[in-house]
Amino acid sequence: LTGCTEEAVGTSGPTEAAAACDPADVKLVGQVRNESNPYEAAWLDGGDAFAEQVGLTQERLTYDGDSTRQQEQISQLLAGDTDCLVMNVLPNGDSDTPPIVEGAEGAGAYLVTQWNKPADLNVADYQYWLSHITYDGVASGKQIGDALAEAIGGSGGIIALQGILDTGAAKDRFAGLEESLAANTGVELLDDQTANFSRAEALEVTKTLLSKHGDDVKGIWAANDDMALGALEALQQAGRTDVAVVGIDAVPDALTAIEDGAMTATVSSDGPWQGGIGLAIGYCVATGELAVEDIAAEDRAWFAEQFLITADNVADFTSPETDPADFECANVFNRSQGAIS
Amino acid sequence: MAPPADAEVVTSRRPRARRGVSLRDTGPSIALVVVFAVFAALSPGFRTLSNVQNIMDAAAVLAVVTCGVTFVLMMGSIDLSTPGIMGASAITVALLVANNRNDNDLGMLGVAVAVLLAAALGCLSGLALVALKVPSFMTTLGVSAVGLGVATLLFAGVQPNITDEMLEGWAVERTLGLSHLTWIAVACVLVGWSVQRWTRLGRYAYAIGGAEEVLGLSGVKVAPFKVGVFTMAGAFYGLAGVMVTSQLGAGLVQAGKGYDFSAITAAVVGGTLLSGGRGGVLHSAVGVLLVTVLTNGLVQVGVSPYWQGGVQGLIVVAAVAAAVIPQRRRNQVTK
Amino acid sequence: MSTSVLTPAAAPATVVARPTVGQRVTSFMPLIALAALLGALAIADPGFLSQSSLTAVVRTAAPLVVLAAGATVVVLCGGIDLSIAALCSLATVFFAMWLPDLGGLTIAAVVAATAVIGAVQGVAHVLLRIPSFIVTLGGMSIFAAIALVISDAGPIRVVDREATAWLDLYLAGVVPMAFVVALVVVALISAALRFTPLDSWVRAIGYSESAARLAGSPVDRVKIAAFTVSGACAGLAAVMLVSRNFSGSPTMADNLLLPAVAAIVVGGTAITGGHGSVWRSLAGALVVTLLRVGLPIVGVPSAYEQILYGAIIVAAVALTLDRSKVQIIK
Amino acid sequence: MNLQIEPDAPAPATAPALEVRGLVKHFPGVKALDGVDLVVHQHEVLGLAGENGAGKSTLLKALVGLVRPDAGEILVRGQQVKLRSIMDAADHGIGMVFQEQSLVPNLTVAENIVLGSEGPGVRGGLYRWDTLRGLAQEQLDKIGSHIDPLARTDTLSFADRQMVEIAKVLRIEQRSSHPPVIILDEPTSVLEPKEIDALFTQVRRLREFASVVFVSHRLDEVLDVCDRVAVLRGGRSEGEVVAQGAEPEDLHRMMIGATSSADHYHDAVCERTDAPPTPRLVVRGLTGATFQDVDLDVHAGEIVGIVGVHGSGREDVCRALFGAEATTAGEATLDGEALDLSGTRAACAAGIGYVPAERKTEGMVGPMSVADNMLLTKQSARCAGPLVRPRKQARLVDTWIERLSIRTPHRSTPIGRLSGGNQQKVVLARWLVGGDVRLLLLDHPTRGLDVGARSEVYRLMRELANSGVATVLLADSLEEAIGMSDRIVVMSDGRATAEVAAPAGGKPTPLDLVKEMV
Ligand SMILES: Nc1ncnc2c1ncn2[C@@H]1O[C@H](COP(=O)(O)OP(=O)(O)OP(=O)(O)O)[C@@H](O)[C@H]1O
Ligand SMILES: Nc1ncnc2c1ncn2[C@@H]1O[C@H](COP(=O)(O)OP(=O)(O)OP(=O)(O)O)[C@@H](O)[C@H]1O
Ligand SMILES: O[C@@H]1[C@@H](O)[C@H](O)OC[C@H]1O
Ligand SMILES: [Mg+2]
Ligand SMILES: [Mg+2]
Repeated sequence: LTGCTEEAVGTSGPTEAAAACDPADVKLVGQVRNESNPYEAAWLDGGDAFAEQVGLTQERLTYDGDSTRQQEQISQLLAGDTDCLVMNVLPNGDSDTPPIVEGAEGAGAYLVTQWNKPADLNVADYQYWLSHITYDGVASGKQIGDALAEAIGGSGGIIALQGILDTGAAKDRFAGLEESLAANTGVELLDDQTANFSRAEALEVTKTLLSKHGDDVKGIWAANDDMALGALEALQQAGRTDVAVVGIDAVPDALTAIEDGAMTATVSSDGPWQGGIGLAIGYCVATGELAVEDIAAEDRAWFAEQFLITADNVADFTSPETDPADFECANVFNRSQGAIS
Repeated sequence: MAPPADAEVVTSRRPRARRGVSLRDTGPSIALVVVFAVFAALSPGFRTLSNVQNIMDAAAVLAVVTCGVTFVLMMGSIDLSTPGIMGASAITVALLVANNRNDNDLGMLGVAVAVLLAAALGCLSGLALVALKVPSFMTTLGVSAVGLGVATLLFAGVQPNITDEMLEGWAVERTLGLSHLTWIAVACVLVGWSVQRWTRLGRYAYAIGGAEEVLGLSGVKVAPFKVGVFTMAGAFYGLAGVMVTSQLGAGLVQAGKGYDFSAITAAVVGGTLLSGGRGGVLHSAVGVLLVTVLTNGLVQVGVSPYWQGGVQGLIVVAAVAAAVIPQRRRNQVTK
Repeated sequence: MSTSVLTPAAAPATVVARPTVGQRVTSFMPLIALAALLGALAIADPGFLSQSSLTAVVRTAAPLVVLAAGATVVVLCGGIDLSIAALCSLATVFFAMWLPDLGGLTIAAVVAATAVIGAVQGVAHVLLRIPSFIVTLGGMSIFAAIALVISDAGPIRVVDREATAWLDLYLAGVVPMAFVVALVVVALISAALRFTPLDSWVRAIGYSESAARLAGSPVDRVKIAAFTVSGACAGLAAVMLVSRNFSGSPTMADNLLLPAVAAIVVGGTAITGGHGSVWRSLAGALVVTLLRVGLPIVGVPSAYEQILYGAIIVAAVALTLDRSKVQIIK
Repeated sequence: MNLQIEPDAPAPATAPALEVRGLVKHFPGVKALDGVDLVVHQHEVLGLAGENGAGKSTLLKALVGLVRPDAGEILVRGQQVKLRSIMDAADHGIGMVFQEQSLVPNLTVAENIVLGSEGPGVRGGLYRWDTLRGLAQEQLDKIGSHIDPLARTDTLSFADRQMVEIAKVLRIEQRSSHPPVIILDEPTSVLEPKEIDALFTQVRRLREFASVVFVSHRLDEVLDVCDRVAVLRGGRSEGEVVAQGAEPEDLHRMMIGATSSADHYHDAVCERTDAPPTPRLVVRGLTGATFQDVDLDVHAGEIVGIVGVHGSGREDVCRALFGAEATTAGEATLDGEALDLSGTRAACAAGIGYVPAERKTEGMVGPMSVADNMLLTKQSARCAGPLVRPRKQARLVDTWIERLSIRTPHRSTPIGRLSGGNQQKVVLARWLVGGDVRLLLLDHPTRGLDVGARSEVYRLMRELANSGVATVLLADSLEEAIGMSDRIVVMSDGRATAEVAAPAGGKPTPLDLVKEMV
């Protein structure tokens, strides 16, 4: 085909030559699914807090859980001025990460992704994709599985509420539950259904499963706190007080529930920190304080520190504060629990 | 140019004048009985009393939403504003009754305000339809977006949890084995049915779906009735949003997610035509039960979560097909 | 009574044609709406009007244009196809799964498969006499389930990017090939309607199916064909998405349903059938895309973005719908 | 040529019930009314006659506020009024039965009758069904109808629905304190003789306390029931005649500005030699939901009328032959080949044409152009290969517009904008453009056509028969059936019960047929 070229706009170039940006020229973008759930709203607020710390503002983007819309926003963003662009992105699903990464690489925009990434996509192969951060889903799924097993005295039936089936988070966490079940032989998985990470869906599914299995249900394992909270409502409506519930994310309502004794355990995912840290890493590289080459291989894709939260330690987590020190260029990798295996 | 009055059957000559119940009306009920019987045979858990209660409870919110959407469909319009209106009302009520975000404690008044806000949003769809002459498909889609926007603004990043005893009680307390939410739904169906049968708003909504241009020729101004129907539908969605809040103990922006399509499906499965002029609240109530029994039954018999949606879709199509087959006729218009 | 009425006389009557200016303008309304929106975005953020930015918009719009164009044919027939997005998602999975074996033939195979699936829905609709809304709603959940099962509920990476690389080229350096393909699809559908009796059949069916049938129009076949085209377009849109995302996923296009139908309506096509065109849907798809990507990029906060989106799509339809063609607005 | 026969009745003491002066109305491309004057006296039945498209319906719609005139004035009882809506008109005591039916099909008869003016039937927004039924029953009693007020309207026959329309307009008596003006736009075109009688009795009763404007293309009927007849031509008042002693020919002359033969169908031109020995259409034992065991033979070149009261099943037999109604038993052959009755397409392909009675919903596609409607069946006639050729199409369509004198501004005008008669001509033309139709099934083909258009259609039918087309005719009236048919089949209760020969020169009388029908 005559007249065809590979690139519409070509500004790509290796980083070494790129002059460091004036801190005032850095453009910070945080992108999550929506502002209508507490976890992601807190994430964006964390980003704002970091931006304020460095005298900038964060551009908040949301794509309403719509993969195509996320891609569309990113490519539109990358079609603008990308010289000192820093993006901290929550890809909707694993499959949404590669095009974002390639787009950023092509346009020379600094990118940090969180949560979702195909296992075989290697961050170190890229110049502008600085880091990928996630929590170890298998570990957290297992941790709350174990906590649940303990709460029901090591034996009895449980039901599992899965997340959106085609996300890595849902799958890893369920794999963690399976590991836990293998270890706790007394615990029996009566049923598993998806409630799509949603509080409302979890309510309905739990009600149905409760009436299906009746008193055999001793515990409910939920792949996130939203679903755990939905399950708690279902239990309340069914008049059941003898069922243990666990979730993941440490959203404020879940922490309150743990304090009240209604819920057994959750695992911390620190939204505000996640919202700030991605921007911080990008900012440090963009301003030249940190060079891509200097980021250790194990810091290109890493598990962030997470804690099992139970009634014992819940008080430590009830008012999460982002610590400005966390975002100093020297500290940005401090919470690493090691490279993603 | 309006779709022929009775959009399904074009031949206008029918042998005898008809009153009372026809096969068309009983098809969905038969389907409901059949589906219920099949699940009861397949699953012991399904046929327990507690599960039947569970089904009724699970149907409550959908039933209230469907009450509203039925009137809109009866006019031959469509309503996709449910997610936005429910979201806005859910957040509103959560912020007005006793909650963890502010010191409000308006109780019933808060519920009323949320329902009024929802009615106002519904009214907006209707006004845009009659004033701008924009099809309801678009006005309601637009209003849904507006509602979600309003809800997100009110949400402001912190989940409002309700502590209002009355509202929480609706979901938990039971009378005659059914939760109060379920009784609210029953009341809504009865109110809807009365409106449809005894009031001008209801009968005209039905007539608008039958032959809108004829109403004009009879000197009836349809615009206020159209606006009225969308307003009433909005109020039903608003109440449904309040009910979801009662169930979840929290006001969610996503309180109405998915209710748009499931309510329309329930209404259509029950025998309300998308082209208008047929069906009604009781038909839709049957549709709601059918859809809810399906959802519940598939979980009860343990169909894999991957397949659930697909099997449900298949059964809905089969149920509608089975209901339609006895009335199939030549030169029938199916849109 | 010397000439039989069955042999037409030679002399045709001379009749004057008078297309009014007003009618001309209304048919351009979708373009006017598009220009107005672009203007407003440019005022909000002058940088938005750059060439690279516009290139990105049309590239983004390409799959939506194709999806909407196919579904427009169904809408013109008076039906609706709610399965397009789910079918498109399923097709991305097909593509990713078949590519290693079929190589260059995969695109054709995927489009053919979705065309057949579309046709099956059409057949179910006309034979079982179930409203298209219900058939395709059922189709939507069935395709979603199949996609989840065959993909094992996860994305499938596309390693061999050669098969779709051409879609990522740019004509003359600025026009994305995907958009060129979308334009070709619109032109093809439009030509197939305009220059053949199909146009008159489709509109007759959309306006009055019973009259069309009693005039001996091939109502059932035309409707099945419409669903086939709609299916094929979903397949082609899937290829475009895969070329953009380097993977297939069982939920990839699910959220494109309402935008696609909105594109059709924003273009001014009557949702009740009969009146409209694929060109209108092209303009509509561009409007919807501008709203989806433009509002957040020019810095409208999320909550206000939704409110604006709602207001603008309603206003756009108020502008584009030719009410002389649709007397009763439902 | 402005024939003016002054009424010799004494000048009315009071002002006329209704007066129209210089009314003008433009539609895109048409001047529908071009300075019409009209006077309706109190206590008279005024006929309104005119060709299709003469502007009758437009004038009447202006009188009930549905059409806003561009110029001219309307006076009610001497007072100039502006009628903005149906309700305005009703308040002035003017009500109308429309040419196209205007009932809401999914409401009850009672609701339709009181629609828009429910009065005591609705209190505080709530329906009082008993009162409502009473109100409706009162109206139905006026016209001696036994229709159940609580039946759903769409379960009624066309004729019953027409009776409901009339009952509905009579409600005007309750609404206005003034003597009402009741406008009937072609109310009789689908009624049985018995029902027409009932209607006329009612019209005569109305005259006692009201004025009536009556439109019909059956001029004998007009002269029968009216006191005075005003004639419209091309949107202008052409003059008026006193009904007493006038002949249909007089009216017709004024309508078209020339003389013509009134019994257009009686002197059927028969160029045909003996019918071929084997019939073209052979139907044996055809059975469906509403008809049983029907046998029917139609020869090439023959017109066979089927007569029967409503519910006789004759319409469904026609539809079944066209593949639009299901059959459970029986068979049909066309020129010796078995007919595929499974669908309309097969019927078209076999050379069968069908003109349905319900023009508005089944005969035409209102928003589409005259050309599109005319060529809907014979798409190949506008194409070369698979492609449409605009010029070829234009030539063809214009030829037929001219040949059938279809009054339309342009071939691209939406058919919905044409007058009823002209719409019907387009629908008929649809089957003629291909030149290959072998059997025509005509269900009330002249419904709503003026005398001129009617005789053109008759001429057309005759010519088609002479060129070998076999025709089945469900006529508008017994006279039409007798005049046009070579043979008449009588149906009742879904069975063909008798057959009467009707050759030129040996026509049966209507009485002969009625005897067979009962
Ligand atoms: N005696 C009556 N009392 C109250 N309402 C009546 C009565 N008769 C008829 N109606 C109303 O007239 C309508 C038409 O009656 P019919 O039962 O034939 O219709 P339908 O299609 O069955 O309506 P529905 O949607 O109520 O089932 C009914 O819907 C009803 O509301
Ligand atoms: N809404 C409209 N738009 C455009 N033209 C119209 C409209 N209504 C009527 N006309 C035109 O005005 C003229 C008068 O029509 P009208 O219906 O009044 O005739 P009519 O005398 O009632 O004829 P018929 O006997 O066939 O009913 C016709 O040429 C018709 O095409
Ligand atoms: O709740 C979170 C969910 O919204 C996201 O999709 O994945 C991680 C979860 O913890
Ligand atoms: Mg009924
Ligand atoms: Mg007329």
